Amino acid sequence: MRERLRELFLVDLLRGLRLTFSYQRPSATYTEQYPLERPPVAERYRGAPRLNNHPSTGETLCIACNPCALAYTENLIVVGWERTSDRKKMLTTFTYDLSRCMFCGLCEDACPVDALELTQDFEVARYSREGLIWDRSMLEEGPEPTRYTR
Amino acid sequence: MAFLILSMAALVSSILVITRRNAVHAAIWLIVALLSVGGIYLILQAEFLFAVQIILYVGGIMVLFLFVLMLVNVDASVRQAPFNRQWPVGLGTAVLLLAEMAYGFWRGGAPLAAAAVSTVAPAAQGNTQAVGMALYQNYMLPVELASLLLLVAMVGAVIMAKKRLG
Amino acid sequence: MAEATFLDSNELLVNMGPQHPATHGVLRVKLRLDGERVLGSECVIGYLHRGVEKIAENRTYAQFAPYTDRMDYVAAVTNGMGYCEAVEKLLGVELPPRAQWTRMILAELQRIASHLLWLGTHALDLGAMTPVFYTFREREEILNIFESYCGARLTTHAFRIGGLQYDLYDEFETDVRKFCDYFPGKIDEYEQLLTTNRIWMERTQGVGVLSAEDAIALGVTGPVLRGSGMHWDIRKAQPYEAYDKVEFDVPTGEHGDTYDRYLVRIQEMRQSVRIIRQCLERLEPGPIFGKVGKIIKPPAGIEVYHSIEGPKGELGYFVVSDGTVNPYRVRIRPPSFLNLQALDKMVRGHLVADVVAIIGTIDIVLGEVDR
Amino acid sequence: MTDEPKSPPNGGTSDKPVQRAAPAGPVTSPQKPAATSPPKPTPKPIVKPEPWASPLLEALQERFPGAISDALIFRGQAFFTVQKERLIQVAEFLKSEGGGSYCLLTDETVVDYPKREKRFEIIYQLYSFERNDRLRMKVLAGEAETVPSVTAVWPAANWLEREIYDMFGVVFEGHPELKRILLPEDWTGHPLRKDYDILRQDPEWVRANLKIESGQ
Amino acid sequence: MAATQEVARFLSDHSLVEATLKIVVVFAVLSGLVAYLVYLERKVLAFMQARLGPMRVGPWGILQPIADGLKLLLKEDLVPAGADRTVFLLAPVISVVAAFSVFAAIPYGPGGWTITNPNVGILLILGLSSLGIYGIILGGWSSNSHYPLIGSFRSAAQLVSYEVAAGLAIVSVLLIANSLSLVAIVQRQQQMGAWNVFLNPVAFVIYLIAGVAETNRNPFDLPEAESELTGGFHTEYSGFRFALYFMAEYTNMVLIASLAVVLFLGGWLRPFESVRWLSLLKYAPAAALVGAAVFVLWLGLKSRVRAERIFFAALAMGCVLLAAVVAMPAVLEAIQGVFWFTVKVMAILYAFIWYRATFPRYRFDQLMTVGWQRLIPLALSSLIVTAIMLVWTGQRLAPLLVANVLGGALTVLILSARQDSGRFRTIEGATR
Amino acid sequence: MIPFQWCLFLSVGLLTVGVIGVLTRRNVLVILMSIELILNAVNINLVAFSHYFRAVTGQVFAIFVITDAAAEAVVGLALIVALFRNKETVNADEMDLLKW
Repeated sequence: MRERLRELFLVDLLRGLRLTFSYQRPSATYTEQYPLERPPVAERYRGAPRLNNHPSTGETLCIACNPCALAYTENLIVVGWERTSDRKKMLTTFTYDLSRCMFCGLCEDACPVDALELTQDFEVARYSREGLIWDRSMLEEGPEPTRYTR
Repeated sequence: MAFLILSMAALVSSILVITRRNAVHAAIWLIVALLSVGGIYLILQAEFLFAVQIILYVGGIMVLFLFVLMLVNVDASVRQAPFNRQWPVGLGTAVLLLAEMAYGFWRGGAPLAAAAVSTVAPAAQGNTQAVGMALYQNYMLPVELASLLLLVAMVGAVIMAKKRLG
Repeated sequence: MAEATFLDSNELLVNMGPQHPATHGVLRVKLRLDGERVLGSECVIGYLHRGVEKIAENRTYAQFAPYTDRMDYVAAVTNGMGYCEAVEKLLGVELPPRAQWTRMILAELQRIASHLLWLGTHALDLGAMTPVFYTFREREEILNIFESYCGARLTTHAFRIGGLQYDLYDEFETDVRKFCDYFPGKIDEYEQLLTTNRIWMERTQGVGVLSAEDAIALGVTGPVLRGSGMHWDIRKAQPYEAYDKVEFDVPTGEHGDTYDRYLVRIQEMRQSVRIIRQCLERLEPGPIFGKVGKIIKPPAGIEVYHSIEGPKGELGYFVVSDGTVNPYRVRIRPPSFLNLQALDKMVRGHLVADVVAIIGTIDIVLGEVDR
Repeated sequence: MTDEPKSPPNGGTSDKPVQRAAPAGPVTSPQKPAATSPPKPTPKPIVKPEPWASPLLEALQERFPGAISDALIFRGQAFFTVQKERLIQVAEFLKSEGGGSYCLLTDETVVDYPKREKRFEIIYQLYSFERNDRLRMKVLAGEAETVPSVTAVWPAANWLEREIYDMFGVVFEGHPELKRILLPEDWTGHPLRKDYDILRQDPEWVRANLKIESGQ
Repeated sequence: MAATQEVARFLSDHSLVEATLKIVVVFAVLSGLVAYLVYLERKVLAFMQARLGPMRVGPWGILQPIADGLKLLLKEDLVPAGADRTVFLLAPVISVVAAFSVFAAIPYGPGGWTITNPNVGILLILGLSSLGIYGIILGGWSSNSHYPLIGSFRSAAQLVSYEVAAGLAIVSVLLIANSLSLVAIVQRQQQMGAWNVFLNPVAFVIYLIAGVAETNRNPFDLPEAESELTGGFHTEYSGFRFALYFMAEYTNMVLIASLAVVLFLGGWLRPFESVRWLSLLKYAPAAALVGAAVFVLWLGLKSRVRAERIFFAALAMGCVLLAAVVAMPAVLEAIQGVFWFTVKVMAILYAFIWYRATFPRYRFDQLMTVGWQRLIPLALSSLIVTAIMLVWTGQRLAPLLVANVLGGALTVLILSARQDSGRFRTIEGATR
Repeated sequence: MIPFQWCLFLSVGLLTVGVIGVLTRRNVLVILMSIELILNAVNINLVAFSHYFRAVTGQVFAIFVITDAAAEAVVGLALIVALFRNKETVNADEMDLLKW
C-alpha cells in the first residue's frame, strides 16, 4: 500500500526533481573555465618532455648515453653525439617526436642523470605534424606557454 | 471580397488536388482547400463549424491521410499515369452534372435567392451555443447514432488495418 | 530502411553504427527487424583493431605494459595490473605487501571509475542526461588521485612488473579516505535519480534477459554474469593480490535483466569502497618492489594464464616465454569481446530502442573488444 | 618506420646506430625501480613444468586411451594435449558432470611455432564453477589441417574461433560461420603468424581502402 | 465598386492598426523570449548538472542566442538529394506559422492585452496548433531519409495521441467556465475566487504531462532521441530552416505554458487577490526588478573582467530605473496582469526544463501506453467527476476539489492494479 | 454582402471537381480525397442555407456530415492499408478481384 501511494503521488519522480533542483546552488558548480583558469596539474604529471640543463652552469645534463632512445621502441627519440678528443661522448642533437609519444614515462625512467624529464606542461597541440617533432633547443627551452585573453 | 479570394483558393486548390501526380502533394492541396472552406464558414458566421473543420478535418482526417500516404509506397504511383482509362467518360459525366446544375440555377436560382433572408447580426447567444442546443435538444438521437457510427468505424478500422498474426 | 517499414511484414536490415551515438565507439550492429522488433543481430567489430598481441611479440616485457592501458582505456589501471601479475606469475615473483595493497586500492578505484563511466553513458542512452555529469564529476576525483599518484589520468601505466614505479604520494591516504567518505552519498544520489524512477524501471526491467545458463555458455563474465544470478567473482573464487584478506560481498542479480545488471554494478561500487577502506587500514610502509631483475628474461618454454576480475569481467593474460626478452606470445582474453557475443541473445524479440539499452548494459569498450 | 629520421650527419652514428630494440637481444630493458631492488638477473630458480597427476587425468586416460599426452602442471596450472580426432569427445566429457563440469570456456587461442611439424598449438582455457578450477587443453594442428570446432560444446567458442581463423588461418570444421572478425573480409594473410612481417601489412589493401600509402 | 470601398474601410478602421501593432509587438516579444528561452534552458540545465553552461559570448554568455542565431542564418541551407524540394522548403514555415499564429488568441492581461478574443478561442487555438503537425510530417517525409521519416511518424503519432488527453483535460475546465472564450475562462476564475488548478488538479496534471509530450520534450522526447534516431524529423535540416523548426518547437513550449496558465493558473490574475493583507503583492513587479538588479550587481562584483563589471553595473542601474518607473501607481496597475502572466508562464517553462534535467526517456510503446491507457482514462474520469459534481453541487470549490482528487486517485489505483507490485528491487551483496 | 448564389456556385464547382476526381483518378487515396471535396461542397451548401435562412439546422447537419467524413476516411484508409499489404498497389483499377 505504501508503495502504491508512493507511486500514486509520483514520489519517485519528485525525489529526482528535488535532487536536480538542489544542484542549482552556485557552490555545486564543478566547471573549470579552462583557458581562463589553468587547472593545477599533479607534481608527477607526465606532459611535454624537457631536456634539463644544469641550473648553475647552463650546460646540458644529458650524457648522450642513449637508453632513453632504446627504452621505448616507438623510435621517437634520436640522440646524436660525437666523441670529444678524450673519447667522451658529447651530445650534439636530440630529437623527440611527440606525435609518437604516449607519455608512458619509460624514457624518463631510463635516464640515469635526470636530464630527460616529462614536465607538467600539457599544452602540446600544434598546427602541423612537423611541429610535434621537437629538437634540442625546443626541448631545452620548453614550449612557449599559450596565453589566453578574452 | 474575402469570400471571392477564399472561394477561388478553394476551387483552384481542389483542381490541383485531382491533377497532382504525387498523392502527397494532392493531400497538401486538399488541406489548402479545406482551410479555404473553413474560412468561408467563418464568413458565413459559423464559427463553431470553422473550428470543427480545422480541428477535425485539417488536424485529424488529413493527418491520417498523410500518414497512410507515407506508409504506402507512393513512389510507384508517381511514375504511373494518374488517370484511369475511362477518364473521358468521367469527365463527360461531370460536365453533364455541371450542366444539370446550371439548368437548375437558371430555373430556380432567383426565387431561392429572393427567399433568403438578408443577413443580420447573429443571434445574441453565441453560434456555438446555438449549435450545441440544437444538437443536444432536437437532434439527440442522430448525435447518438453518429457516435455509434464513429465507434463502429473505429473498431472496423482497427480490425482491418491490424497485421494478421502468424 | 525501406519506405514501407511499418506495413511490411518482411524482414528489414538496419545498420546501427559504426558512427552512432549509442554504440559507445565504433561498434556496428546489423539488425534484422520486423517493424521495430529485433529478429536478430550481427556485430561487426574490428574498427579499432591495432594488433596489440602482435605488438607484444615485438616489445620487451616491460615495454608492452603501456600498451595494455590502451585496450580498455577506461580501466587502464586494472589492465596494467593484470598484465604485470601475469608476468610476475611467469617469473614466480612475490610482491611486498605495500605494493599489493596499493595495487588493490588503485584497481578498486579504477573499477569505480569504470562503473561511473558506464553508469553515466548508460543513463544518457536512456535519455537521462544529468547522471553523466554527476558521475564524471566523481570520476574526476578518482582520476585526480591517479594523476597525483602516477602522473597520468587515463592511460596510467601505473604499475611495473614486480611492483610499483612510484611510492604513494604524501596525501594519498587522505585523498582516498576523503573520496571513500563522500562517494557513497553520491551513489545514493544516482539511485535517487534512477533506481526508483518509474521510467527507468520500465525501460530496464525485463529488457535483455540473459539466463545464467546462456551466460555461461556464451562465456559471459563479470557484472553481466552476476546480474544473471551467478555468484562468481574471481576476486573471491581465485583471489589474486591480497583479495583473500579483505571482506567484501559479491552482489548478484536474480532476473538477469538490464535493471539487475544496473543494480549489481551500483552495489559493486559500494563494495569497492568497502575494499578500499580495508586496504587503507592495512597499508604500511615497506618496500614496493619484488625481486625482479633489470632485465626480464623468463626461461624458455614456460607459459602461464592469469586472469583478474576487471570492471567488465574476467580479464586474462596468457603469456608464453621463449627465453628471450620479448614474450613469445601474449594472448589477452578481453571480457568485453566475449560479453558482446551475448548481445544477439539479449536483443532478440526486443525493440530497437531496447538495443540501445542492452548495448549500454553490457558495458563494452571497443578498444578492448578489438585490441 | 623503415627509414626513420636519422640524426644529423655530425651525430656520431658510429658505434650505436639508433634502432628499434625489438629482437636485438641483450639490450637493457631500462627498468628503474624506485625502491632498492637487487640487481641480479634471476631472482630465484624458476621451476619447470612438472608431470601432472590427478583423478581427472586418470579418468581421461581411462576413457580416451592414447588421446591424452603431455599432462603437465606449472605454477599450479595443469595442461595437457589432446589428440585432434578425439577433441570433441574429450570436450564433451570435460563439460559433463563426470568430467568436472568445465562448462565455461574462458578462452581459446593459438600459439604458433612455425618450426615444429604441427605448427599451431590451439589452447582452450576451461573453468569449472563447481571445482573452482582452471584447466588448459591443447590441440596440435599442422599448416593445412582443420580442427574440429567446439562451438557445439561451448557456444562461447564462436567468436574466439573466428578470431583464430582471422589471425592464424586455422580452419575449424563445423563452425557455423567461419569468417574474419577483426580484419576486413578481403584482407590477405594472417597477422599473428610468426612469419607474418609486421612491416608488410598488406599495402595493397591500405592503398585501395584508405586511399593512402601505407605508413609502415 | 464595393470591393474598393471595403478595402478603404478596412484600412481606415482604427482597430486594424491597433491589431497590427499588437501583432508586431507580440511577435517581437515572442521571438526574443524564444531565443532567450534556449539560453535559459542551457543555463538552467547546466546549473542542475553542476556546470556553468554558455559563458563565452558576452558576460555570462548572455549574447549566446544572438551568436547562435547568426550562426544558423549564415550556415548553408542544404537540401538533400532526392528530397521533395518544395515541400522540404515549406515544411518548417508551416511549423513556425502554426506556432506563432496561435498567440493571437491568448489573453495576456485584462482589457486590451489581447490581440483578439474570439468566442471559440480555445477551439481556434487547438485547431491552429494542430496544424503544426504538418510541418513535422511533411518535413520528415520530404527529407527522403529514414531517420527523419521514423522521427516524424513518431512525432505525429505522439502529438495526435496526447492531444486527446490534453483536450479532455481542457474540456473539464470548459465545463467549469461555461465558455470557450479564454478571456471568459480567466474572468470566471476571478469570480470563483479560485484558480481552476484548485478546482481540478487532476486535469492540470494531465494537461501538463500531455503538454510535455506534445512539445516533444523529455521524458517524451522520442522523436528526437539522439541515442536512437539521431535528430528526429529535422535531421536533414540545416541553417535557417533548422532554426525555424527550433523556434517553432520552443514557441510551442511557450504556447503550452501560456495555455496552462490561462486555463488552470488564473491567467493574468494576481495570486491571493482576495486576501487583503497580501495586496502588497501588487508591488511585486518593482520588487522583481530590484531583485534582478541586486543579482546582476552580484554577478558583476564576482566578475574579473572590467568590461563585464561595467556592463553588469549598467544593467543593474537600468533595472533600478525601470523599477522606479514601474512603481508608479498607474504603470503598476497597467502591467499588473501581464507581469503575473509572464511570471506564471516562466514558472511552467522552468518546470519543463527541470523535467528534462531529471528524467530518462520512455520507449515508444511505453509512451503510447502512458498516453492511451493512463492519461486518457484518467482524463475521462476527471471529466465525468467534474460534470457530476457541477450538476450536483454547483460551482463550489471544496466538493469539486475533493471529488476530483479522490476520483483521480481511484482511477490511478484501478489502472495500476494489474501491474505487478514487485517492481522495486534491491540487491544486497551476498557472501557465499 | 455576399450574394447567396455565390455560395451555391462555389459548392457546385467543388462538387464537380470532386466528381471528376472520383471518376478519373487511379490512386485510391486521391479518390478518397475527392470524396472529401464532394462532402465539403455539400457542407458549404448546408452552411450557406443555414446562414441565409437563419436556421441552425444546416450547421448541425454539416457537423453530421463531418462526422460521417471522419468515419468514412478512417474505414477507407484502413481498407487501403489492408489492400496495400496484400496487393502492393494503391491503384483502383488493379483492385479488381473479389477476394484477396
